[in-house]
Amino acid sequence: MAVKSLSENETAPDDDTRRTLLRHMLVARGVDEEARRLQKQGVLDLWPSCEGHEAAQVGSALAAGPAATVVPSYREHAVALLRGVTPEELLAQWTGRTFCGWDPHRVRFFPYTMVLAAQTLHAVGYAIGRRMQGLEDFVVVYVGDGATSEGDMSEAMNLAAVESASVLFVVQNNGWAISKPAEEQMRTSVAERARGFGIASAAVPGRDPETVFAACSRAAAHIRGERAPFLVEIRVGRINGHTTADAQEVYRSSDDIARTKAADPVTGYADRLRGQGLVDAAWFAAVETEVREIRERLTKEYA
Amino acid sequence: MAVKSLSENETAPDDDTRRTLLRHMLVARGVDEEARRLQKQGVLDLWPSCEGHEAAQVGSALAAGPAATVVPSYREHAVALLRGVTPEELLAQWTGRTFCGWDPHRVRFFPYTMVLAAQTLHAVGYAIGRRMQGLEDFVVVYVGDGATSEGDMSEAMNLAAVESASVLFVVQNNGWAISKPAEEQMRTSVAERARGFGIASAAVPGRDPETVFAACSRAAAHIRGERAPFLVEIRVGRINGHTTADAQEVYRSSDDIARTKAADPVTGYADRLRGQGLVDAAWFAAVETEVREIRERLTKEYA
Amino acid sequence: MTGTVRSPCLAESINTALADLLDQDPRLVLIGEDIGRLGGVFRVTRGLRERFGADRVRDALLAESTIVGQAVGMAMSGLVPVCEIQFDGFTYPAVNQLVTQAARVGGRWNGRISPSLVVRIPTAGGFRGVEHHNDSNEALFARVPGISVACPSTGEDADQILRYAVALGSPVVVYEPIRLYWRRSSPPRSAEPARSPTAARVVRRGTDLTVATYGAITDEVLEAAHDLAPDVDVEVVDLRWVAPLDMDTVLESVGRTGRLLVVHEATKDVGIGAEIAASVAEYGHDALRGPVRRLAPDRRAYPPGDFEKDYMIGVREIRDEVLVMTK
Amino acid sequence: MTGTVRSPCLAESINTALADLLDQDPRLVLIGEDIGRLGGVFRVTRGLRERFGADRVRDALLAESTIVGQAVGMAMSGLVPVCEIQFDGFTYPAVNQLVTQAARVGGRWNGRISPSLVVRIPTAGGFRGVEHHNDSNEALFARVPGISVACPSTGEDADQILRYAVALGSPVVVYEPIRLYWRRSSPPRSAEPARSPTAARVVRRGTDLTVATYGAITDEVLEAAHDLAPDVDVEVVDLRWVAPLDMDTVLESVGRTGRLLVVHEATKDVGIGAEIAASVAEYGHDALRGPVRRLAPDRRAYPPGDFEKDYMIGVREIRDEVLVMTK
Ligand SMILES: Cc1ncc(C[n+]2csc(CCOP(=O)(O)OP(=O)(O)O)c2C)c(N)n1
Ligand SMILES: Cc1ncc(C[n+]2csc(CCOP(=O)(O)OP(=O)(O)O)c2C)c(N)n1
Ligand SMILES: [Mg+2]
Ligand SMILES: [Mg+2]
Repeated sequence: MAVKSLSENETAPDDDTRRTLLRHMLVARGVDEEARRLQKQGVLDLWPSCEGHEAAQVGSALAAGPAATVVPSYREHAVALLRGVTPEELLAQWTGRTFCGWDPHRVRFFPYTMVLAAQTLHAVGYAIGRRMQGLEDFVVVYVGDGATSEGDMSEAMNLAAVESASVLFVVQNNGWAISKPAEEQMRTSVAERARGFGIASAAVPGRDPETVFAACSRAAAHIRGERAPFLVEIRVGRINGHTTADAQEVYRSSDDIARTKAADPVTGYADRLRGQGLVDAAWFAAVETEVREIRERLTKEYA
Repeated sequence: MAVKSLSENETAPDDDTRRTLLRHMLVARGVDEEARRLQKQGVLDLWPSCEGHEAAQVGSALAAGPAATVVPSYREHAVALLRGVTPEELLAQWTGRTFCGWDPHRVRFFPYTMVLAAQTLHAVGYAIGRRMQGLEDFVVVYVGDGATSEGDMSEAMNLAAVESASVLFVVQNNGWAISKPAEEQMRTSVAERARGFGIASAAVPGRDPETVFAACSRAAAHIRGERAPFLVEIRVGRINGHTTADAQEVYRSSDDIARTKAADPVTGYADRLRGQGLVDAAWFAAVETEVREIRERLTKEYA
Repeated sequence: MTGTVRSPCLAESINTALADLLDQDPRLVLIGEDIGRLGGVFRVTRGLRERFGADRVRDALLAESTIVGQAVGMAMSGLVPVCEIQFDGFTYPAVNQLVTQAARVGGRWNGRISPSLVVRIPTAGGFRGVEHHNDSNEALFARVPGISVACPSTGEDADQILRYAVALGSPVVVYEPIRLYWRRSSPPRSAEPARSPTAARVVRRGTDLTVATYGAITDEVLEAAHDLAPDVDVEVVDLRWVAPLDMDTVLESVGRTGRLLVVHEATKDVGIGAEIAASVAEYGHDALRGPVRRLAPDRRAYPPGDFEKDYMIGVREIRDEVLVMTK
Repeated sequence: MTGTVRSPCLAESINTALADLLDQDPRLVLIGEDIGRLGGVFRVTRGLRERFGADRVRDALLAESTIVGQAVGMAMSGLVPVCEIQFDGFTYPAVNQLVTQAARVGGRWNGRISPSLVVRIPTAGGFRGVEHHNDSNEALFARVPGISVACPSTGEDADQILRYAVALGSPVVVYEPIRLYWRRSSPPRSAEPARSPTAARVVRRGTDLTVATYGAITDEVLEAAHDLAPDVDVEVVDLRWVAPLDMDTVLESVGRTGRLLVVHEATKDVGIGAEIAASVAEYGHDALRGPVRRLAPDRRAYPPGDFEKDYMIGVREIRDEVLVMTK
């Protein structure tokens, strides 16, 4: 159950990857902003924002690689976009058109699951099923801190451990399940809990996509090498309310909200790469153009 | 979460307690044998034998003490008898007369629960409820190795940990859930799993009632002192089939069955106390008389 | 079309009732996801944590089996837990604890305890909710021995039902229509009180046809009835409880009108309407001037928001059905 | 009283069908508690693990949500899982995965996948089982859109149903009556085949009254029918599926006999009988010579063994009810 020790070099992203990380984060942010705007206009019925989760999502998804099958919860918009779900497809279900706007097979990104933690058992079952068919798929399943309290999550961890399933559990611990703080949801951490079931795990901060990328790369190497599960718990900040229907000011201190905003992973990483000279004004302008076009397309499609 | 270190002396049973342990084990064995006999005659519909579990049950129940509220699974016959459930009351449900033959309040031993692990949440809820009413009950809940795979068990551990409930989880790991070996039910142990949730725990062999008594006494002290849960996993042998309806020879090697019989905790402990001169022939004769009377009463009541 | 009356809305009545009950009975405790700090995702419990403390208004762990399972234990310990499930569609993880445990505790203890335990469930659609947020699952528990199921359609009824439920001594599931929580005006109803806490209520007197219904759609039924008057004079029975069902009130009404239409928002098959229609077909056969009919969505999943209008039974469908039956 | 015929029993037919299916389709996999080494607590799957390996005949973890939840994932991966729940009363922990997941996967994927997934559930009482071991919960899933529910009463039907179910492309729950597993003789039935895999079967032709029934109690209905002949000539329809219900066959039968009695072992309220009675009361109204009646246990828990005779519907109750309806 020991983690294969890979040196930093083996898992640290190269410069191209770093730019890719930032670009995906910026695009996700742009889509999220547009979605929230459209929701305010009544075009979307609801939107669970992923602002604050971008580093965790982009870092983990890029580390997992394009061959992995992703079983999301309902907030993994940055993962969805990175996997090739178009922004239009992503928003479709929140406008009330469909339960799933994309082709899950084409992008190997499954439909969102609204019933918390139910997808964790699907992910493990899928991994077992693929292995039985001689196709050792690598499966990534996303779950929130609150959802880990559901029996299904524990059952999925036990099943994955017993079957030694090739599943990467990514827990995005944003400190809240709607209004319930994560400290009141558990006494330890999900990473510790996983070890109790016999699943190797790591807990990492989720502000820096490179840290996440490195941790998830190591996890992926472990899963591929040992053909055994791994759980990465990523601490992130939830910048907005649980969804657009949630007024987080009711239960969350303005200090806490301000601190979370100040620790924005997107601006933080943008500043860092800019400071390191990895990206310049022209690069940002290109991404901005891309985002503007996306936003225009979304408005055209839905507004 | 560290276990208060109590010296052996503080928790080792004195000679009276040791005789009490043995007497309860012998009585339970007698009732179990009679129940199996009556089942063969068609008087009982079914009987889940506790042969092999006696040391674990009597040791844990005696350590928990008479004030504790016991929430059993369905195989805790030795606990039931120790708590004052009469043999007639104990058998009543297995003859099809009732769902529960005893008054749960009088003996503070709750009805058996057939739906696996459901009782674990009741136990924690009961402990929380009593505390809220200013009555810090000490609650002991029994569960089998197989049942720990149910989501409810994990949920109950998390709830107990988060609420710091005064609950002693006693897992009787008899190596089997009907035909499924415990090694295939989990990758670690339930004791390790408990720690993952933030519950202090211990794993002990269950052949010697004194070991169990000592471990559970320490656990009880921890619970009373810290007002926090504890889990004791006791490894026991299941001498008979899962129930009288189960032909364990189908899935279990005769070697394994023979080994388990040879390690019978009741004869083992009887021999030991006899060897140590703690009990003599007269003492055994008295217990035998008691058991014979019980068996006669049971036959009279049901056959 | 029809006049409406303004009254305290459902959420307010429930909030007040819960506050009263917490005040009067120290054994009462509320458990649910986000019911404390947030006051519930529908704000039904708002202010209660501040007033009664986090111990009695408990922000539950995110696990429905835990919510009901611990409530069973609490009830055994002498408390009266009132649980909230966040949306009807998330009831399922709690079904095992409700059906195999809560419903059977009294019997398993041979009547030595009779724990009261209430589960409040926001229900039904009509607000473009996302998947699983629009369910109507009252029939799920209505068939389970040992569980009572209430479906209030007004704040006044919800109040009476809650007060009755916390003292019943066996589990009660209360389905609260989401779209009524904050609705302030609804079609006028006859002032006749229910004959008992579990009785149905004749909310409109009429002579030509009886509509038996419950929950949010009672408003649409009343609106249709008003629209049809005076050409067709519809009597409307709001069942208020679907287990036990007050068949006496329904049969008496059918005895007067000779026709019965059952309307509900849950899918038709093996639903409450089936039970009512079957009972009336058997016991009210001689009074019937024509076959009992049911108006309810077909057996299919509640669709995405854009399609919910097609799915739901509206005032027009009710009117049309009544006209077909009385023509 | 009545002649009986000997035939392969239910357990044997299912065992053979499963073996065949495992043989023919490499995608098929069985998952359930104790189904492998032990061959199931009813020995229905015996020999299959030896023949097809522990990988395809999987002794599941002791967790019903895990069984169905992983099956959903396996089905998505291209396999065809056939799950077993050990007893009907232990279905509840799996209800969430079945109702909110398995039933909705096809719709959620916009039809891009149509996973076949079968859940076999031993059901019903009559063998002095302990608490929870005697349930009849078919109505639970019959009302759920997206789930089909079969209730075979013979080995031949179980065989046909299983073969159909593994290829359906949406979840099927199959209720297998425990007391028929090893029963070797049963009342004779008419040889008429069902018109389609999901059709009901007229297992006895008659002219005076139709009994619609399903599952184990079909034998008691047939016995009652034989007893009553030739004074009363009862037609017996074995529904075989309760979702979808083959109402055509029932209505045609009622068209011939003019009378309908529904008999089932599950409690009466909001059950399959309610749906049939309601449908026939509506669509067969003109053909009816008297009210449709239901014969089923009252809404109470299945009692301890000593009291099950009072609880269950027996041949005598069926005879009496038919006599009342035809006198
Ligand atoms: C079974 C179930 N219960 C309740 C809900 C309602 N609900 C939706 S999201 C949520 C909080 C989830 O918190 P967490 O898992 O931490 O994820 P986050 O939203 O913070 O990303 C709740 C209670 C649900 N969707 N499913
Ligand atoms: C929810 C549920 N699923 C399945 C069963 C059937 N069943 C009864 S006992 C048992 C095995 C239990 O094993 P374990 O928990 O190890 O306890 P033991 O019988 O070995 O004492 C099973 C599968 C049940 N009673 N409840
Ligand atoms: Mg969260
Ligand atoms: Mg065991």
